[in-house]
Amino acid sequence: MGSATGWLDWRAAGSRITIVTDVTVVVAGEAGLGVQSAGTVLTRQLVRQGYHVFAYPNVMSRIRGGHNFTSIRVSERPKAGIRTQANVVLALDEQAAQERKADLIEGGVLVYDSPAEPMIEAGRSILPVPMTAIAKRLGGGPPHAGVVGLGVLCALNSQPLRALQAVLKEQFEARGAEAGRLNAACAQAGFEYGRERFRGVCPCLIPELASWESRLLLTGAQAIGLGALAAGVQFYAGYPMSPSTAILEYLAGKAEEFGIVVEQVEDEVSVINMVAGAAFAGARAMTATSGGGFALMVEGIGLAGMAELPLVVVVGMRPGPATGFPTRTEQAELLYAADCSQDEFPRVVLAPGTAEQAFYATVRAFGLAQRFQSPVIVLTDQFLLDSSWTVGNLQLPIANLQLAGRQSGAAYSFRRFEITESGVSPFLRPGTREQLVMSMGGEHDESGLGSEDAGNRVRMMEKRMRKLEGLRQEAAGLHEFPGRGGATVVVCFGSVFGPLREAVEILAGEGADIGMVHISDIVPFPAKELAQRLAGAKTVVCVEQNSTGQLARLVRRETGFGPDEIILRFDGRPFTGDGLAERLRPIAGGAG
Amino acid sequence: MKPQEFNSTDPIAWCPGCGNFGIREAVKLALSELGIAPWQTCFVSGIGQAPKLPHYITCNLFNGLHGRTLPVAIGAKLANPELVVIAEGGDGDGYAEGANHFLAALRRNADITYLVHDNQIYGLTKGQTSPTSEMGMVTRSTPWGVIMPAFNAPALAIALDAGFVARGFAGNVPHLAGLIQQAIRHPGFALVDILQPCVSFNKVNTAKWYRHRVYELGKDEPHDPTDRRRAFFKAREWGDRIPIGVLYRSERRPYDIARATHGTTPLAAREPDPAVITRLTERFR
Amino acid sequence: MLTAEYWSRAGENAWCPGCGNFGILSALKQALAELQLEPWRVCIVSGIGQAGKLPHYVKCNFLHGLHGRALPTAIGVKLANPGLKVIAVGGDGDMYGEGGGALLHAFRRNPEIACFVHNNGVYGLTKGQASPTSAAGFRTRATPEGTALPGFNPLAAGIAMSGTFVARGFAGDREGLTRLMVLALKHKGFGFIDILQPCVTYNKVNTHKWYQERVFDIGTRQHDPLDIERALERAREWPEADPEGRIPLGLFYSAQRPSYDEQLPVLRQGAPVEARPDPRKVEQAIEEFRQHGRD
Amino acid sequence: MAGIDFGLIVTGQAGQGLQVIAQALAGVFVRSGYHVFVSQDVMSRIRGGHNFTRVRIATKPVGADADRAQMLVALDAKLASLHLSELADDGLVLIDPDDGSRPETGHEIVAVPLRRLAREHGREVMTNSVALGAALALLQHDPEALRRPIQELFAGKGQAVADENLACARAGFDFVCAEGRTCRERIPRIAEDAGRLFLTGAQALGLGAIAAGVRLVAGYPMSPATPIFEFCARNAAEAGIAVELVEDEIAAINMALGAAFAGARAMTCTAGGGFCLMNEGLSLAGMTETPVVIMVGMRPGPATGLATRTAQADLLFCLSAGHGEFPRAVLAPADPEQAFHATIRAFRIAEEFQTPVIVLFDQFMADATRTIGNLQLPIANLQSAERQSLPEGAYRRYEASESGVSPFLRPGTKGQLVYVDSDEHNEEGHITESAEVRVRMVEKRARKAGGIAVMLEPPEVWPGPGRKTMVVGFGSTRGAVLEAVERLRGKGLDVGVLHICDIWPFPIDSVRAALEDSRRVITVENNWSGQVARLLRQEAGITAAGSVRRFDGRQFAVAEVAAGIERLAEGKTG
Repeated sequence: MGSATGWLDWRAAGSRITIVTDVTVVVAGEAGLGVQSAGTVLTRQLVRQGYHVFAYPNVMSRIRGGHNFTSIRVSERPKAGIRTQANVVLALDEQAAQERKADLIEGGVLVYDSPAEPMIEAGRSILPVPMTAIAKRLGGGPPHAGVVGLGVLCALNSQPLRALQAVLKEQFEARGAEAGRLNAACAQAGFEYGRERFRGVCPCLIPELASWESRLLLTGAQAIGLGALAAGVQFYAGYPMSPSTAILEYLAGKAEEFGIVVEQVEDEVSVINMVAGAAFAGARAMTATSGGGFALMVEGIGLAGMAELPLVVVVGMRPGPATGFPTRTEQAELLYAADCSQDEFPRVVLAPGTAEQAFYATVRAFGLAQRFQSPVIVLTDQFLLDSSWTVGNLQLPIANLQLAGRQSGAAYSFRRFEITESGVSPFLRPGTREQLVMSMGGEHDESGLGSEDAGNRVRMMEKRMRKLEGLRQEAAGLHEFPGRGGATVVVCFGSVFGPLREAVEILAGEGADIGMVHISDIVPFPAKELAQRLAGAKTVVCVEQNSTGQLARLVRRETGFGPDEIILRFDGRPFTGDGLAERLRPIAGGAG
Repeated sequence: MKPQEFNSTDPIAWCPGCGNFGIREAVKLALSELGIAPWQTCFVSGIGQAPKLPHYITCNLFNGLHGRTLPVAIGAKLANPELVVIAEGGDGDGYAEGANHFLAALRRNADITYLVHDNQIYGLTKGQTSPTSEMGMVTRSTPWGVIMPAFNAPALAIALDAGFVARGFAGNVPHLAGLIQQAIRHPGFALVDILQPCVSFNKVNTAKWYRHRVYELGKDEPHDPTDRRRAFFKAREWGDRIPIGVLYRSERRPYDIARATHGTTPLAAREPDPAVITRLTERFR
Repeated sequence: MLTAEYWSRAGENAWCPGCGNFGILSALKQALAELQLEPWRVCIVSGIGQAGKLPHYVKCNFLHGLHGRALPTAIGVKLANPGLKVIAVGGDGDMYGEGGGALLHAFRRNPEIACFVHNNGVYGLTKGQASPTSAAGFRTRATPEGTALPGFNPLAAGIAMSGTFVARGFAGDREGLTRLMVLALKHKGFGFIDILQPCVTYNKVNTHKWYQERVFDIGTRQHDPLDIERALERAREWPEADPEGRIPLGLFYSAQRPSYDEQLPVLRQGAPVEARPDPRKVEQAIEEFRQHGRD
Repeated sequence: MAGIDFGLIVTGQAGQGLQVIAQALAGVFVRSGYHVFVSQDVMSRIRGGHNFTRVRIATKPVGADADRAQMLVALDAKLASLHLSELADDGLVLIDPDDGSRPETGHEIVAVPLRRLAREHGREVMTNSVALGAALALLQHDPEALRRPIQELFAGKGQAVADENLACARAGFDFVCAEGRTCRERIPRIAEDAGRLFLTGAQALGLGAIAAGVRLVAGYPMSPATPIFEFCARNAAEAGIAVELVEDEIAAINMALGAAFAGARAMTCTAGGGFCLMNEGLSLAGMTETPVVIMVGMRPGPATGLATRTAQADLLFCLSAGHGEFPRAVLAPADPEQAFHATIRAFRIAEEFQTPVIVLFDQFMADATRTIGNLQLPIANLQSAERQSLPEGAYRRYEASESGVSPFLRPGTKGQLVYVDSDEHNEEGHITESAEVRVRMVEKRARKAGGIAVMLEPPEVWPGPGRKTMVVGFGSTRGAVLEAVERLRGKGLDVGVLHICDIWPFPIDSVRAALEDSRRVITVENNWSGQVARLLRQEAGITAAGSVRRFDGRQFAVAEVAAGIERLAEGKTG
C-alpha cells in the first residue's frame, strides 16, 4: 500500500469517519518510561477541550518494565466506568502494541513506536511512528517518545495542538525551561508527522467542544483527601499500602497548611491505636489502608467500639487473600467490614460509588463518627481510588461536627459513659478544667471504671447498641435508577454503581423492564427500605466484584430476600458497562 | 555447585540498575561456594521489591506477608532443622512492620540467616520514608523532612548480644557473598544488613554516594569482631565513612532445637505415638 | 498544694496484697504531687495486665486500651493535644512482648511522653507464664522445663535506639523511683523507666528481698549518662551474668536531641484538637483540581 | 433409689483455693460412680474480689449447672449473701463464724471454725481443706475417699504439704460429725469406680491436638486459651512436640504456618482479641493453602470486654475473618468429648485440604470440668497428605486438580523445589498478574469447600426432625438446651433440638431437613443480636421466630433456657 508520496491515502481503504460521542483512548507501555505521564497529559488535555473524562490506570505491581496502560474515556456526558474496547491505542513499545491490539474496535487506530510500515489489519489501522527516533533527533530520550505520540494523536483526532502544548507547559514547568522546550518540540514534531502521514485516517474525531465549563479532574483518593479536609480532619496516621497510599501522601502535602498531624507509623496495629488515642483526646482522626492492613486494625476497631471513640477508617479493597493483586480491584471485604472484631458494637460502613460520592461520604463519615462516637468505615476499592474523574463541583457541606455537648457539672463529676436515651453519652476532651475523662477497652460502668457486674454489662451493651436506631435514621436512602419499578431489579454497592448504571441504561434503551438499586450506606443494613424495594421484583440480581457473592448473602441475612441470580467478577479488573449489559441481557431480556 | 545452578526462568521485575541485582548475584555465589543445592534451601520472604529475590533463583520459598519473615522462618527451622533457612526482606518489611519479630529473633537466636536489603526508602509503594531514611530526608510521606534518627539495626543487634552482625554493600558482590557465606555457616541468628541503592526513589544514598564512603573492616582498617564496645561504635559510624564487613560475632549458644522439639528427628518426620496418647488420656481417669 | 494523697482515687484495688505495683503507684502519686500538676491535665494510657489497672487508682484522665498498644495510643493522645501530660503504663509482657516493636519506634520518635514499665518478669494476670524479661531457666506452667531464652534487656535496646532518657527504678526504692519519675515527667522527650517490680504470687525468684540485696544507684558512681558505650556496659550488668552481681538503678543514658513534638512543624500552629476547619482554605484545595479554561 | 441431682456452690476470694475444694469433691464423687459437672466463675484478678465454683453431682450425665444448690460453702462469710437466691429452701450454708459476718437468711447455717482448725492441724492457708472435710461430712460420705484427690492435688508441693492438707480435711470432717450436723441429701458410694474420665474442655482440646499428632504449638498468653497452651507445654517432652511461647499473636500464627510449610502439623490457640491479630495470617494460610488449626476461645467483647467470662459472639466474625475469600472450616465443640474428636477432625481437614481450620470454643466450655465416658483414639492415624508418590517432573505446588487440592511436598525433598507465595500465583507458585490465571486459581481454591463439607460431622437432631418447635444452638449451649428441652417434652411440649458442632461450611441440607416441617424455629445463643438466627437466614433461608439470648458474660441456666423456649413457643416474640 506504500505510495510515492510516502503517505497513504486511507480513504481508499474505506475507513468511515464518524464523530463518536463516547471515545476510549488507551495509552500503553512499560512502567517508568512515561506511559503514566502521557496518560495524565492526554486526560488533562481532553478536559481542557471541554469533555467529561474517566481514566482507569491498569498498573502492574512493579516500578519498571512489564505492561501498564491507562484507559481514558472521553464523552460529553459524565461517565463512571470504562468500556471493554478502545477506539484509539497509543502504544509506547512493541509489546504494548501486541497486548492492546485485541481491544481495538472495528475501524480503530493503533499508533505505536516503531519504524515499520503502516497497514490495515482486520479492519484496524496499524500506524507505526518512529517516536523515539524523532524524540532523540530533538535531543530527548525514550520518556519523550510518548509526547511525540500525543502530538500524532492530535493530528489524527483533530484535537487542537495548543491544548496539548498548554498542558505540557503546566505539567513540566517545574522541571525548567529546557524540559518545557523539548516537550513542546516533540509534540509539534509528532503533530506534523501525523498530519502529513495520516491525513483523514482516524474514524473518530475528538474536536474541541463549542460549549465549555471548567471542571475538576481528580482521583477517588484525592476526593477522599478533600472530604477529610472539608470535615476538618486534625489527625491522620497511616502505613504505606496500595491503593491507599495516595491518601496518606495527599494529606501529608496539606499537613502544614491545614495544621493536621500526618504520621507514617511503624505498622498498622500501631496506626489504629494511635488514631484511637487521638480520637480519645478529642481530635477528628482517620486512617486509610487496604484489606491486609485492615486485618491488622480489627482489634483496634473493636477498641473504638467499646471505648466509643469517633474514628474513620478508609479501606481501599484489592484482590486478596493475603497480598493477592496489590494494584488491582475487588470488593471482597464487605462481610469482613460488617462483622469484624470480637462481639458486637455499633459501626457504620459507607460504600460510595464515585469520587464525588466518596467526597461527601468522607464528610458524612466524620459527622456520624463524632455524633455517634463510633468507628466508621469508608469502603472503597482500587478502581474508585486510582481512577481520575471529572466532577462539576464539590460544595462544602456544613458538616455538623459538634460532639455531644455537655452541660456544666460540678468539678470532677463527668461520667464518660453516662447512660442516655439515644445511647450517646456526653463527650468531653481530656484536659477540660476540673474534669476527668476515663475510658477503657474492658467492660466498664458509666464513670469508665472497670466492672464485671452482670447487670451493668447488660445495661452498657444495650446502651451502646441503642445508637443503631439513631444511625438508621441518619442513613442516606437507596439510589434507584431509572425509577421504582422494574421486573428485574439489580442490586450493587460501592464502585459497581457506574458500570451497572450504564448497563441498565443500555438494556432499558433496548426495552428491558429493568431497574437498579445502589446501596451506599450499607451498615447498619437498610433492611426495611430494600425489602420494600425488592417486594415487587420478579427477579432479583446481585452484581459484585468478588467470588462468593457477599452482598447476596448479606441481603438474604438481613432481609430474607434471596437474590435469584448473582453476577460476579474476580479477575482483578473492573466491570465495564457494556460487558455487564451483555451478562445481564439474558436475565433482563433486552433486545441485543 | 556453580552460581548458574541457581538461575530461574521467572522474569525479573526490578528496575534496571537496581541494587537488588548485586544482592542476587552474591546470594547465588555464596550458596554455590557452600555447596548447598537449591532443594536444601528454605527462603522465607516478605513483601516489597527485595522479597522477590527468591522468585528469581531456584530454591524453596515461602513468600509470606509484609514484615512477617522471621516467625515463619523460625517455624520452618523448628519443623526441619536440616533446611538452610534464609529470611529475606527490605528495611520497611524488617525494621518497621517486622520490628517486634526482629527483637524476638535476636533473643531466640535460632539458626537462621536474615538478609535485609536496606535501601532506606519504600520502593514498591513508590517513595515513602522508611525507618532507615536519614534525618531530614524529604519523601512523599514526610514533605517536611524526616525528624527521627535512622533505625540502626546492627547497633541494636550488638547491644542485645546477637551472635553474628554484618553489614554489606550491594555494589561489592564478592565481599557481600563472603558475608552471606559466613552468616549461613554461623550456628545461630545471623543478620546481614545490606546497603542497597534504590535508583528510582532514593536520590540521596546512590551507588556513587556509597562508593565514596564505604570501607572494608579487616581490610582497610583492622577490626576485632569479638570486641563488643568497638563493634557497637563501628555500627554507629555513618556519614563520610561507612564500615562494611563482620561488625560483631559472639559465642552465644544458638537456640537448642532438639531440646525445644524434645527429639532429634525433625518434627516434620515424626508420627504420633498412640501409646503416649493413651497414657495421657488415662491420667484423667 | 496537691499532696500524693490528693492524687488517689477511691475504689477497691484489685492487686494482690504486697504487690510491687503498690510501690510504683505511691511513687507516681508522689511525683505528680511534687510537680504540682493538675489531675485534669494528666492522661495515663495503659495496656492490659495487672500494671494496666494502675490508672484506675489515680485521679487523672485515662484510656485503658489494648494489650501491648499503650505507646502508639499515648502518642496519638499527645500529638492531638500537646497540652496534656501523657504517661504510658504497662507490664513487661505488655511493653516488651506484644508491644516490643512499638517501644523501639517510640525511643526513635522521642515524643514528649513518660513511659513506666512494671517489669515483674512474669505474666501475672494470666496466672504465671514466662515473660520476655524472665531469666533463662525460669520455670512456669507454660515453660515447665524453664525458659530457654535469655531475658530481654530493655535498657540496652533503648540505648541502641538513641533513647533520650533511659532509666531503671525499683518498686521497693520508693524515694529513688519518685525522683526518677519526676525527671522523666519533666524530660523534653521520651522519658522511659524500666521499673523492677516483685510479683509476690508468681515470681518466687526475683522477690523483694532478692532485689533489695542487689540494687544500687549508679548516680553514686559518677555515671555519665551522655557516654553511650559506658551506659551500654552498665545496662548489661545483671546477676544472670554473675550471681553475686549487682543491679544498677538510675538514669543510664540520655542522648541529646530535640523531642519529636518540638520539631513537627504542624504543632507550632497550636494543638491540632483546637484547629478549626477553614472553609476558605478547603475551597482553595478543591480549586487546585480545577482544569483551567482555554487560553 | 431415686436419681441424685445435688448442687453445691463454693464461694470466696480469688486465691483462697476454691478450685481445690471443687476439684477434690469432684474427684471423690467421680470415683464413687457419679456424673460430676463443675463450672467456675472468676474475676479478672489474682487476689480478692468474688469468685465461686458450682459443683453438680448426679446419677445421670449432666452438661449444665444445677438450677438450685443444696449447699453453699463460703470461705469468706461476707460473700455468702450473694448466693442465697440460688440456694434451695432446705439448702444449708457453711461459714466460718470467726469471719465476723453472718448472712441473714432462713437457711440452716453450719458454723465451722475453719481458720482455727486449719491453724491447729496445718497452716491457715489450708482453710479450704478444712472446709472440704466439713462439706464431705455434711454429705455423709466416707472421709477416706479424700485421700487420693488430695494426694493428686498437692503431690506437686511435696508429701508433707499433702499430709497437712489431709489432716486439715480430717479435722473439718470430724468437727461436723461431732456436731451431728448433716445435709438432707446423703450421697453414698453407689458403684465401684465407673472409670469415667474427668477433664476440662481446654484439656480435651490439648489432648485432641496431641492425639492428632500436632508437632508445633505456637501461642501467646490470653484467657481462656492459656490452659490449652499450658496442657501442651506440660506434656511436650512426653509427646515429642515443640511448644513455643512467642512475642505476639502475629508471630504465633506465622510461626505455625512456617512449621506447616516445612511439613510439621502445627496449631495456635488464642481468644477473640488475639484472633483479630491473627486475621492477616489466616488469610495467608488461605492463599498459600497451608494447613493450620487455630483454636479461638470466645469471651465477651468488644475489645478486652470481660476477660474471664463467656460468650458466643464471635461466630459471624470467624466466618468472614481475614481479607479476601478462601475456604475454611469452623468447628464448635460443646464439651470435652466433642472437643477431643473435633480437634482431630480439624487437623485431618486442615491437612487433607491444605486449609486453615478454626476450632471455636468459649470460656464456659474451656474451664468447665465434667465426667465423660471414654475417648476412643482415632483409628486411621492421621497420614500426612504428603505420603503420595513423588512427582516425576518438576514439582508444582499449586498444580490444578479436580478436587482443588494439589499434592503437598515438604521443602528439602531431594531434587525438588517448593515455591509458596502470598501474591496471586501460577501453578509453579511464582507471582502472576494475569486475569485468566487469577480466575483459575480462585476457582481451584474454592473447589476445596465441597470436599471439606463432606468431612464434617452432621448436626445433632434430638429426638428427631420436624417437631412443632425446633431449638437451634451451637457449641457450649448443648448441655443446657438438651436438658431444658427434655424437661419441656416432659411437660408435653412438642419440641426438638438441632445442635450444630461443625458449623462451616454451613450444613445447609441437614439443617433444612431438620427444620423444614417445624412450625417455629428458636435459637439459643450467648450474644446480643442472635448470630445463629442471622446465619440460618443467610445460608439456609430459614427465618427464626425468635432467640433466647444472654450476653452478660455468664452461661445459660437450664431453667432460664426452658422458660425462654416456652415463652417463644407460645408465640410471644423473642
